[in-house]
Amino acid sequence: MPDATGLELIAQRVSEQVGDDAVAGTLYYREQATLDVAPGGVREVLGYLRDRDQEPWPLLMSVHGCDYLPEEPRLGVHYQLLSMERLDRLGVRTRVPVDDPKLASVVDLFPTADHQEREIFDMFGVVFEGHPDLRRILMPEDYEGFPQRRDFPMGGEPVLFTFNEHELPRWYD
Amino acid sequence: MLKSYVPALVFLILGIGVGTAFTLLNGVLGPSRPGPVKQEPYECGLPSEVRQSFRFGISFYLIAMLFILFDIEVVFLYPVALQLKAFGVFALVETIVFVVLLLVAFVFVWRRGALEWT
Amino acid sequence: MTERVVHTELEEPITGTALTPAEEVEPETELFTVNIGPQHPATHGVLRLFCTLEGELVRDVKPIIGYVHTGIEKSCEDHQYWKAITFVERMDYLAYYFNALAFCMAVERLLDEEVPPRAQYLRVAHLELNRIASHLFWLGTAILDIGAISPIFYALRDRERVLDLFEMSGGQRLHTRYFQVGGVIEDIPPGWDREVRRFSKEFSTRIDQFEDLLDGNEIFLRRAKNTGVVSEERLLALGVTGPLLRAAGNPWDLRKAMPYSSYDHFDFKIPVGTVGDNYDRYRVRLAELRESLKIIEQALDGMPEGPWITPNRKVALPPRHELATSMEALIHHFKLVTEGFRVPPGEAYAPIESPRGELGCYLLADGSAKPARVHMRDPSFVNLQAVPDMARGGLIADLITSVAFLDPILGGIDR
Amino acid sequence: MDVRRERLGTDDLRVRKLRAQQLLRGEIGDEELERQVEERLVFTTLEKAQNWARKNALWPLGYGTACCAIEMITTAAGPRADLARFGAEVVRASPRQADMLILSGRLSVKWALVARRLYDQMLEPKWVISMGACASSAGMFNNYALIAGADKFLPIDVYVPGCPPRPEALIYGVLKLQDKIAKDPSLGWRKRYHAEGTEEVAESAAGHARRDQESSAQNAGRDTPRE
Repeated sequence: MPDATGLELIAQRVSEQVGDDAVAGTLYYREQATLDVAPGGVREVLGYLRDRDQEPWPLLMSVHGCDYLPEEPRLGVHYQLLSMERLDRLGVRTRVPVDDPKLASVVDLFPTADHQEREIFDMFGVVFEGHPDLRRILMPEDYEGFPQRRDFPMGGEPVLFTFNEHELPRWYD
Repeated sequence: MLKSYVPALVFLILGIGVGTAFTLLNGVLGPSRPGPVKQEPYECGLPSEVRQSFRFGISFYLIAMLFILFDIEVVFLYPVALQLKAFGVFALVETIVFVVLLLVAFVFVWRRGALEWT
Repeated sequence: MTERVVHTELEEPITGTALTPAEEVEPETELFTVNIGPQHPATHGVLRLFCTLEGELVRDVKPIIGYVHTGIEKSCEDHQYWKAITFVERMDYLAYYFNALAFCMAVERLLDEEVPPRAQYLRVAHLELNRIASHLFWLGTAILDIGAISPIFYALRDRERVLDLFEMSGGQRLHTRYFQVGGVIEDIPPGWDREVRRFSKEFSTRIDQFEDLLDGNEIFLRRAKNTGVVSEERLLALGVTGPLLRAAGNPWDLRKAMPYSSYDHFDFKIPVGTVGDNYDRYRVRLAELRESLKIIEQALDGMPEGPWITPNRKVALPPRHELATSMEALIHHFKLVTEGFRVPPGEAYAPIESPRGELGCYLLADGSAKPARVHMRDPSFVNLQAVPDMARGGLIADLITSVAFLDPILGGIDR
Repeated sequence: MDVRRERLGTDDLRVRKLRAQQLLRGEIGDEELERQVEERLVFTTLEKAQNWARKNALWPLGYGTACCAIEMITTAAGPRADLARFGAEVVRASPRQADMLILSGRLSVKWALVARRLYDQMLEPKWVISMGACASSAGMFNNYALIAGADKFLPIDVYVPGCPPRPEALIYGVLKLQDKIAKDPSLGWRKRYHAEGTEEVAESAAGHARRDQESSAQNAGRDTPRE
């Protein structure tokens, strides 16, 4: 894991090379380094980290989507980078507002992001521009709504017990 | 003279009888509930867009023809193999000629590459 | 005509899969699209392969998934931390110990909780047994797809013995819920290690039997050798990990590269293939069975004494007998059972090496007793993207073999 | 319907051997003779013979969505609990050749149409076992993605509880199904409590009234008269 100072150095190099507004902050928590990046600059930062940085991160292991409901901007996308030579992992995080959840797709840089970006689009509604085939991957094609947002209702049925048997329609009907 | 054919006749009747019995019995005993979906072709649980007017590749047809050719050859060998002692050496030579002839055909087909698939 | 069914998806072909119409591409035979669909004996679950075929040759494959999506990650957000373990275990239903470990490690990292050495050794022993059971089930079903029916009987016979060991320690065959945040739920019963030693002594000869059964079989060799070959760079670009990557020659195994749960105390080798075809994947998995046996035996020999769960009462339930005597234990017990422990806000990503590749649990905690977001990086979900590369240009039979040797678990893919 | 409980007259072996000798020598009287003959001969009707044949040759469909499928495969092909002893080990891949559908695994929203289509394309007579908590109800995944219970769109004959049920539990479910196929009188309670398989709801508007009249008319077996 790049330790706190290593993370700062990375952040400084990225802001020099890619542009000052790209890096929105760094977070070093429980020996895990996360680089906060502005949504517009995700593609450039990942491209820089992969190719032009002195300590390259050639592999994108996973892309996670999440929803920080009370805080704004709500939808978060995490890119977990891995370097096998240095046995190191780096997290790149961006925050996207709900009203225009736009992000640049990184499928041409890292082909592994294809299905994972489709899953984040399917579950959170983050639109990845430039994705070759952005469709729903897990839910049915014509499903409305993005189920794993925190304001989406849990769904399912009220569980039937003896005390609430009467409010529910006659289940043996 | 006719008596010697009785076993073959019984065999024939029994064969046809059992065959038709199984096909008809199914219709009689099984409950039949025709439904619209039941008539559609089964494609792994999805509505299938299989068009009847589909042109198959030529290699399918070739493989089928070759199979029939060499299968019939084996069918002819079978009775000879059973009664080889009774027929004597003559039948042996005759079958060897028969097999060699078909072997020539097999080598020709093999060299022409009809057996390769791509 | 009954009113239109909501799901229009199934009537017309799925948008985006409209391939070049047959007229434009003028191959010598018409392109034929067929669904090797959700209900199919060779897709190891409900995977749908939308294939474009030219006669017997596969021109393009598009895996379509989601048929067993159970919203496990959404359900986890509705339950307390240690109740979410039950949900997480049902994602990859052949490697349930690994799911539980990934989730527990993420929670322990956020809690900064230290797992006692005995619990780590117990976890390693159960993980490796689960790896053996998962590889055995793969061996049985993969060779069944190639056409040999007897290996599944032998594989399931040995797998039953492993499930007996799980039942002895965890109480149930599958989804034993044996891992707890901070350690394991219960210590192993006294006769457990003797049973495991008996199993491992017997099983090492069984692996040789599997090899004799398959390596001498010409049909299997012809079907498995140099089919479904994908180069190592392409695999790395696709994010493929696990036996598929090791079969292509890259010895990347998280147990050795980034050791967790005291894997660095054991010495074992990482089997690596050369060509990267289906035969290498089979060889790598079979060699991994032997390595797992070695790890289990070392884990049993070096099993330290001590607590099997963290003594910190804020996280772990106090033992039953203490409830009768001490008041604090009663308070801790009551607080844990009703509300569960609170995790300080933060994010954690805990990757481990599951039988199919890197299984990482991303956990977002918002300070309450329920996780704010649980997302699993499932190895099969990422490895599935390599299927089009494996199958393009080959025969259908090779596509079926490649999917079988990829070992996809649809519960993990669809989560 | 009064339930008479009496032994089936199975004396022990020596008594029956003695009776058989007397029967052959013609030494026993007509009433005793009557009982002996009745016990020896198996009177059956075509329907009983048909049900006996069907129940001992249940061919399950090779269907499996989730963890219950692993237990089903261990039951069908495993060494210890083996469906082969009950004639149900021939797992057919296509619904055209299967007459038992073991719903092993979750029924997600996207999968329900496919499951219903598989059930429709199976040939008559067909039976459905709902294996595991996820198929019988949504189990613990009571959320947006699952359909809570297969009996919302499929008539189910036997529910097997468990998550996943043990192989022995699945076999007990298959045995219960076999009893149901043979219209075993011990299953009469199902008719008394209207607990037969959840029948197809008739399309007609007066569903409620029609269903009651329809359910009392049909017998305990599967031949529910659907239009």
